[in-house]
Amino acid sequence: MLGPVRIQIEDFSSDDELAALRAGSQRIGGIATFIGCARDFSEGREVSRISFDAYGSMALAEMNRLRDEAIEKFSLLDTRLVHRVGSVGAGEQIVLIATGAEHRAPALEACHWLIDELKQRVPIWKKEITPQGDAWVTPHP
Amino acid sequence: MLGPVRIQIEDFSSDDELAALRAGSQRIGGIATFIGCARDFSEGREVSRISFDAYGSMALAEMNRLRDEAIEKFSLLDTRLVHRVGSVGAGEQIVLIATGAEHRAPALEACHWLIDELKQRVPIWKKEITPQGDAWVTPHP
Amino acid sequence: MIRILFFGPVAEQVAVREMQLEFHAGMRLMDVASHLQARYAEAFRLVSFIAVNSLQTKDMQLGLSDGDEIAFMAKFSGG
Amino acid sequence: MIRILFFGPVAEQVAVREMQLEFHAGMRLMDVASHLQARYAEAFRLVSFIAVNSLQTKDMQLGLSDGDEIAFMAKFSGG
Repeated sequence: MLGPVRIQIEDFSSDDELAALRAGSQRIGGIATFIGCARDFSEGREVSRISFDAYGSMALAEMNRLRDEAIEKFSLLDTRLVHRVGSVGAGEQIVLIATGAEHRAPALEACHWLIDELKQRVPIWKKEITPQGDAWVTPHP
Repeated sequence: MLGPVRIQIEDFSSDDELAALRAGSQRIGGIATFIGCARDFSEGREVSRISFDAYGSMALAEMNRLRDEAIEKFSLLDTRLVHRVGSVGAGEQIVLIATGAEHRAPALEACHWLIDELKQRVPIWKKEITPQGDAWVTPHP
Repeated sequence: MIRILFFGPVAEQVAVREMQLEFHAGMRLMDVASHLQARYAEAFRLVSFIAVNSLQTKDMQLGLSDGDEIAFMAKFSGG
Repeated sequence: MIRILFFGPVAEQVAVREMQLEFHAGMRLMDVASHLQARYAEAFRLVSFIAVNSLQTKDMQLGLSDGDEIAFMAKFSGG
């Protein structure tokens, strides 16, 4: 069984992540997921691939802290966070957040909170590969 | 390819629904899903199964209206709604909402809005099967 | 004919999912509702919503047409 | 030894992902930062966050220990 917090090169399966989440508890009434995908277009430029670099040990530690905080803050039954690194083609999946709670509102709110916090706090950087050249992405404030 | 709005007896696969959603557009940057599951416990009673009855034609029409409204209201690139009927065991999946948008906030907000509206507007009724007997669920206001 | 539909908890009380009533000119939704309510008082205590031809309505004065389909429904509890 | 790490856009500018600096007693974070900033001015214009042993810090007076790992990082853009 794959762990609940992972950084990996390979793609992931929502069905596998949801099965792992549901295996933990039959009290789960609502599961929310967020999946970030590589768009083929960004700020007016065509994007063919996105390449990710991570400070792996710190990123994993921060994702585990996020998991603990979310479980506490939203009374989740469980949550899973998976982020890919390496090269991801346009249209492919980048990141998955899955949250399970007794009721729907905390699951959905926790999912939103987690992806917002992940973008702020987890040391991962993306570079867009375009036909006009490559460029590291500078996040908007 | 399965349609984007369905009422069915069989279980569904998140991977299949997400693949169908992503096949529609490589502009999708964020996908949110909500999955409602049958809890094994409800208001102090053990629940072994949940049985669903639907006014099929009206429920489908209403789910299609919800889809159109959500696409318009949240500028979604696509959205899918699947609800099971018949008998669903504890821990099993009941309903799936999946929303795809250019950015994460509208996808997540649309997903939350859709499941709230579905519960209000779609003519489906659930009966909890417990060791102490069966009972139709009366929704809280 | 007017086709009457029941689902879920209402169907369980009425003990039937579907029935037909003879249509007559000038028939309104309230005529059908009060006729059925008198016969199935217990079931109608559960009714919160009415749909005519799959569209919800609260207009009890609504004029009916031959072939209309009317559903008397309890509060929804799907999802 | 102090281990220095660079990632993403900063690593691309420095043209190296990792380097080592000799540790000396009383060494503080600002000593390392200003030493590197002088050599890699271009890269350090991108630096927004510093982590010592995987924990973010803004305390430039922080005393270092032999074996510490310091990352000079651009704004995160994952997710």
